[in-house]
Amino acid sequence: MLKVSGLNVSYGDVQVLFDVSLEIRVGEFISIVGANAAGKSTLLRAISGLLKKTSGSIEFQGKQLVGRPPYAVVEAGIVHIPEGRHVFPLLSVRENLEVGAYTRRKSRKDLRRSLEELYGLFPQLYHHRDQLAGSLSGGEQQMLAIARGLMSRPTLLTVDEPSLGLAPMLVEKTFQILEHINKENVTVLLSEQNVFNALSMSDRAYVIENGRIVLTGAGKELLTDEHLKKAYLGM
Amino acid sequence: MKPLIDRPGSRPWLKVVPWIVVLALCVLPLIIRNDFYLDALILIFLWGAYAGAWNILAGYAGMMSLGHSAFFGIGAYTSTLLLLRFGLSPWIGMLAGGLFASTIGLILGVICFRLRSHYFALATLAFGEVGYICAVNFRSLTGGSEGLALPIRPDALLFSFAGKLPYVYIGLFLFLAVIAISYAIEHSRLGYYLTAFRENENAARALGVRTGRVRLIAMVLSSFISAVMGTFYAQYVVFIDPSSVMRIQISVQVALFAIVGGIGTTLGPAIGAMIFVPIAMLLRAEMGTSLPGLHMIIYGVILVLVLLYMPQGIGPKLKEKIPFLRSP
Amino acid sequence: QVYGQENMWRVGTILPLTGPLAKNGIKNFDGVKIATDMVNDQGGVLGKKVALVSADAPDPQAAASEANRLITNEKITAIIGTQASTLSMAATVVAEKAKVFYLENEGISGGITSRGFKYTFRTTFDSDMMAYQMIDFAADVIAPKIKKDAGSLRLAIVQEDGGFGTSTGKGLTDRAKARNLNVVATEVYSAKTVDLSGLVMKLKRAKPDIVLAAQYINDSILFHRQAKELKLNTIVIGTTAGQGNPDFVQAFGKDADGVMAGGIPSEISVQRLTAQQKKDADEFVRRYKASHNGEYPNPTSFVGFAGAWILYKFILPKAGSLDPDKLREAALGLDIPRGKGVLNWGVKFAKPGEKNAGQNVYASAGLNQWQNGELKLIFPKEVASAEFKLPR
Amino acid sequence: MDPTLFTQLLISGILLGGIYALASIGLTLIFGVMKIVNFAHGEFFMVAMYLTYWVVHYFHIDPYLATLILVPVVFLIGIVTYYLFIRPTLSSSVLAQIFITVGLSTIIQNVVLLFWSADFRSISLGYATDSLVLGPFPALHIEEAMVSPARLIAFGLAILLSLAFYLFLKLSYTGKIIRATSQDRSAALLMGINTDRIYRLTFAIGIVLVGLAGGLVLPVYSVHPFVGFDFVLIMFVVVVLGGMGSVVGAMVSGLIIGVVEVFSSYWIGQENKQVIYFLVFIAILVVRPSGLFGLKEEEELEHIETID
Amino acid sequence: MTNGEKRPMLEADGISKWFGGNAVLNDLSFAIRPGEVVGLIGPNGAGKTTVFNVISGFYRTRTGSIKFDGTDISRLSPEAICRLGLCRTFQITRPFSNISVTKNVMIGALNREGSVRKAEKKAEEVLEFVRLYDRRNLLGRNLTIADRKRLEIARGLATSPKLFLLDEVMAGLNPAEVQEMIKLVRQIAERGIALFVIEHIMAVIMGLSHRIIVLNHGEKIAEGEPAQIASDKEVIKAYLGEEYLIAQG
Ligand SMILES: Nc1ncnc2c1ncn2[C@@H]1O[C@H](COP(=O)(O)OP(=O)(O)OP(=O)(O)O)[C@@H](O)[C@H]1O
Ligand SMILES: Nc1ncnc2c1ncn2[C@@H]1O[C@H](COP(=O)(O)OP(=O)(O)OP(=O)(O)O)[C@@H](O)[C@H]1O
Ligand SMILES: [Mg+2]
Ligand SMILES: [Mg+2]
Repeated sequence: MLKVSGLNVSYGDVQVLFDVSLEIRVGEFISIVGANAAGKSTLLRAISGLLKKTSGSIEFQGKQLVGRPPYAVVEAGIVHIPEGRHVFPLLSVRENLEVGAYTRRKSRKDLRRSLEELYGLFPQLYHHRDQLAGSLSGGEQQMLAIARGLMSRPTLLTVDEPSLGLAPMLVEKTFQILEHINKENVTVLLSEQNVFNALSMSDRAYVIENGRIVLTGAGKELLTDEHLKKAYLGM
Repeated sequence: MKPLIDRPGSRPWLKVVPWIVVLALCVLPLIIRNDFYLDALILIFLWGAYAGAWNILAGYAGMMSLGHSAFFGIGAYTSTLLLLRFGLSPWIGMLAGGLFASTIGLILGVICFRLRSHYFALATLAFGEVGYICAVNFRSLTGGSEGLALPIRPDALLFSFAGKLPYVYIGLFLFLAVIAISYAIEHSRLGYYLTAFRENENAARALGVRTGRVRLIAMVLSSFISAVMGTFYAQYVVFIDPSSVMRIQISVQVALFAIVGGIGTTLGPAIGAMIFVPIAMLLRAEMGTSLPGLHMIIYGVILVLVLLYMPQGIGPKLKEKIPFLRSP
Repeated sequence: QVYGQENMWRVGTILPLTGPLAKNGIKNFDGVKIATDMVNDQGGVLGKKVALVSADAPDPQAAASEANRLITNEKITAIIGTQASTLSMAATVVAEKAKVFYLENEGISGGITSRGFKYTFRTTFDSDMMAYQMIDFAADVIAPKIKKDAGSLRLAIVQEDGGFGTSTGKGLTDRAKARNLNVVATEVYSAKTVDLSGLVMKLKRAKPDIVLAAQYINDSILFHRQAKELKLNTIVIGTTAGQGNPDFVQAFGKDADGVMAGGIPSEISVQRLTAQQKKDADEFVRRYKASHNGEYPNPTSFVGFAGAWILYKFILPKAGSLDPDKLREAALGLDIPRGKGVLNWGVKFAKPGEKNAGQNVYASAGLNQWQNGELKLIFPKEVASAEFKLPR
Repeated sequence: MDPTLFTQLLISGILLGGIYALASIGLTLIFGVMKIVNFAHGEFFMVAMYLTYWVVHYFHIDPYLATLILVPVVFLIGIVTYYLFIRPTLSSSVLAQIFITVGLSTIIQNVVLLFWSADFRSISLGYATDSLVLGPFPALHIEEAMVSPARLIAFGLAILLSLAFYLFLKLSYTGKIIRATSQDRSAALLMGINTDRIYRLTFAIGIVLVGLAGGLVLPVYSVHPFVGFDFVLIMFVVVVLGGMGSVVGAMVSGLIIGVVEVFSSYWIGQENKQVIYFLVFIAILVVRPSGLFGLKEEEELEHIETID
Repeated sequence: MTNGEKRPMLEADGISKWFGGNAVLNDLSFAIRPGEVVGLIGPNGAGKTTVFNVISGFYRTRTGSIKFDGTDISRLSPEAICRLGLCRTFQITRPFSNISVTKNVMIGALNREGSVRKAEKKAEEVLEFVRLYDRRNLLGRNLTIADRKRLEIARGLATSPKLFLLDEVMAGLNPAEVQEMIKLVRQIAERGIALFVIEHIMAVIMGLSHRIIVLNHGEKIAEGEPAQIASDKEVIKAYLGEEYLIAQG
């Protein structure tokens, strides 16, 4: 479904990603792991069209995405949930969700149905629906960010460090939700520092180091990989 | 893209370069000997130093004032009134004006302690207007819009000279002094603290920086120097009125020179004045009357282009483009 | 910018051609230009044509700077300027220091000639002359018409707070006091204001018979509009800087009728002029109309013309050179009786040491009134082209 | 105070405030959504006055009609300005942005000076400038009160526009999108919103609003190349006082400034009235930087961002 | 200072903080003794960061008192508190973006050092200690999350604190990086600096702390040694979740 090949990305004069290639099939749950600054976020941002200096090829359902603006990428069906939540602080929870459905704004009825579905998935959000998003707790904001991303019914969801700064209970919850979404036929591409959790959930994973993909394999297999154990699991 | 790396350089021979430039600046007026070009030099020094003063507050402390004409005007009016009313030498009046302006600056700083960014800019803009209106309305003191004419009796003790040369050198001295002060600030505790305040106030406070005090010091210094330049202006042009020393356009212009030159850098304001004062003068002289407004249009276009293509200013751009200039 | 070639009389002009003062600066410059063209078409001065070297001075600092440039780079020794008093104050200092002949043709602040400068001359009247005449007219001509004696006349003074309004307002107040007239309100405001309703209401309460207004165009239009909105009905004597401007009648059409404007005589009254002078005056009007869509000359163009004309026709021929000292001597030696110069004026400059040295003591302001959409000169009697009509 | 006088001053103040509010709505929109301090705003006001003037002058149509006809033209001007000057600066520093608009204002002023001269132009419009006289109302001890139709029209439109805009931003989907974009541009991008289009739209609407204001005040004011400057400071005062981005705030604070101005010019003197409202302005900034009608929550939430 | 060993260096007594109508901290009391490492945990929004903000002077407490080394600091400004030797890091890192890492740290160091030169030397020492020395010339904004966290620590250390408040300095690091950070924190503690640590990673907080305080809805729901806390019913319900219990076996 998604085919990245020979991707190079730079910030200014500094190249961050080197010749990255990966492939994702429909319905998969894929993780990207790697040290800090390895380029995980950069990869996700490049896919979502946020970065300018990008070369190589990103093909999604046969369409070339490199060089297209972010909104075109969203329209193609890829939604990115950025690191740090980025909810609209002065819009209510409900309004946040409505804005999330931007690409499908034409149909009111559709919008209402998605809204109800997501409220079902995230009862807390329903509870806080008229509260300003900026006043939600960190965990709730993370829920909202994910829910908002789902409003446009993406075929591929890319998520950047959703567990960052969440209390243990919420971390669990977040992973459960991602798993659930994946079961509902949304392909998930996840970047996580919580390597153990991420790998144990994933169908496959890519390991990225200094901007290059160095390892790939099934999630559970990688958990037992010696190099990985040393470098990322601290074991 | 700003340079990724901020490296303290080490090319000792570069240290002589500034001194050569200073020497050249000292000799230059003796070679020029043309009043028009000397006038241009004086205005460059005047605006360069004044922009440097603005930069101490806006560049280092990040508090963009759009009311700096008030301090300039206070300097001009204080020394002039002391001279006209009490025969006090403007040399002393200059200090008095500086002190008065810094007191006002201090008060303004205390009042506006909460304001940042746009809000500070707009509050100071209003403050500048209040200054202008006061100068217009306190007619019995300031002569209102009719302005004040200074006597022209050449007398060094009274800061009054027949030729332009003395003004050039006084201007040069002030110009270099402001650069030196900026340099000193930048490399002192104060400079570090100002930078910290500008970059992130709360982080600075958490590290023990007394941001309130640091900000006020910048305010006081900046307004003092601005007032000194006001006195210099008054003594040079020997006529002041609210529209020539208190106008909003003056605040805007001084900020502009600093910004196009490179805000927050030692030499930026000086570079801005060195480039834009002559451009403005030349444009006015060359096409001032061919078609009314044409020279201002061209000036505006140059300004916009510079800001579009070098938003960080000409100075930093030069530094980036010419490796030789990097790391003095 | 130079109009002309080598071997010409090179005369400088400093006027605000951009910025907020541009309106009158440009109009003044038009007058100077026409005077120059005319004199050149008549064969120049002493056989040599005149070249104008002009400079734009939107603010005092620019005025000083440009004076500097003209003197140093363009080697100019005679300058005509400056339209606004504050610009003049800054530019004349430079000229004086450089010992360059400076002819002020419109700035009316008393300060220009009270500094004892040796090289600064003013062809036009000063603010006091204008203000005195406005007051005198109110007391001597209008009062009887509205069946009041001068003592019971209720006057109000309205002045903008720029140099123009301030100096004129001072003159108005002084004269009223000297004549023991009753000033019921004095209101000062900024010409940049966009609302004068408070001021109008205050005037309305003060119930003046006559309002004397020292205003510019924009604010005079605003003032009259709001006076009309709030139904303040009173006689207004403004000035040619404001109410006397063609833009004023543009704004009000027939409603302008009856409004008066002191200052520059709006017409060249021809009765007393010689045949040649009449011809020149007509020629000026003709040329102005030709280049301005048939408009009658703006008052400020008149003084621009007059200043240049005095230099070309009286001072320069006598001096025979552009040497400032010669020009100065020639100027000081002039004594052209009232009505025989231009604009009904004579020319005689106050000598050094006298009060207002350099002031043309034979210059005089006039009073004009809008009548049927035209600005008619109604005072002084000797030069008037129309009778004063009491506004409805 | 004498009720007649009081009523008249109040009416004058409110009508003046209507003009201020009308002129400021566009500025507050641009300010609020794009965080751009547009120093050239007064110049767009001026250009709109000129355009209306010329249309009236050459085609002899009613200025109000002319103003409406001009909306697409002004919209286009907004779009072109956006592409030439605003879009390239979106990621620049606040300073560069401000001074580009300063440069823009210099350019516009002088281009207008060059082409249309420094003459002061005005139209006379009998029906709109002959005041309506209300009263007397003996019961209230009011003898009479004058209302200028031209100002009344401007005032009415100010109220209408600000209400309509408030509702548009609050309730419509596009309004939500605009607000979302103003709060977090990159998040908006990730929602599939073409933020460039939103900015373009916002800027052009802002210019149209100030354009409408310019056209509507033509019967009251004369136009010249520097008229924008007379208004722009007041616009800033109104916008900041009302809370950046709040159209209703602009409306209310416009009225406050208008009334304060008229009363203070009556009592304290015309020459000092500006001092009064600038001081009021500084005081309010100091006490409540988010403005009178900036959301209180907004202030607090901003706080969260600055201190964890 | 045998006596001082036992006397708390920080004593918060009945502090509370309200936003609008909501109490975020409610009558909270605790103490920290010299040389101690105390953990602060609780669900998101429990008020942990608010505690730091109150102690470090960014917020004023409504009631109660906060004593540091015997002085009441509840009315002091953050800068004054820092000068007394109580420093904090920020959960959302705040590097001075446009200046070098060294200069970032120098600003902290200038607090104690007499001259810019000395401050630079101290900054370099500290940078070496936190293992950022090889990035010293990078601009603040070009650091990665992990390095920013180190920078936060380095700047704080440069002010020579006696008590150091660390707000989630390990969030966003992968397990290996977390291990390194733990090592660094231990080293800091070994220098005799008391630490007050907020962290969501249980393994970390359990391993580091001598004592843990648990916050929920602005109130202290538990306090004690790590083992005690891990098995506290209420803590599990409010914070850890049942899964944690299962995972622990
Ligand atoms: N906006 C930017 N400008 C310049 N460099 C950047 C920018 N964002 C990231 N980088 C650099 O790109 C490299 C990769 O960063 P990236 O954020 O992709 O890493 P990551 O793997 O997501 O790390 P983390 O786990 O910290 O999120 C780093 O060296 C970082 O410093
Ligand atoms: N400035 C503020 N204005 C209003 N509410 C605030 C403010 N600061 C914090 N709060 C609220 O106070 C509560 C506690 O916030 P705090 O940041 O202390 O939580 P925390 O325990 O640090 O959470 P986390 O683990 O997510 O960092 C939250 O509900 C938060 O929304
Ligand atoms: Mg990342
Ligand atoms: Mg926290």
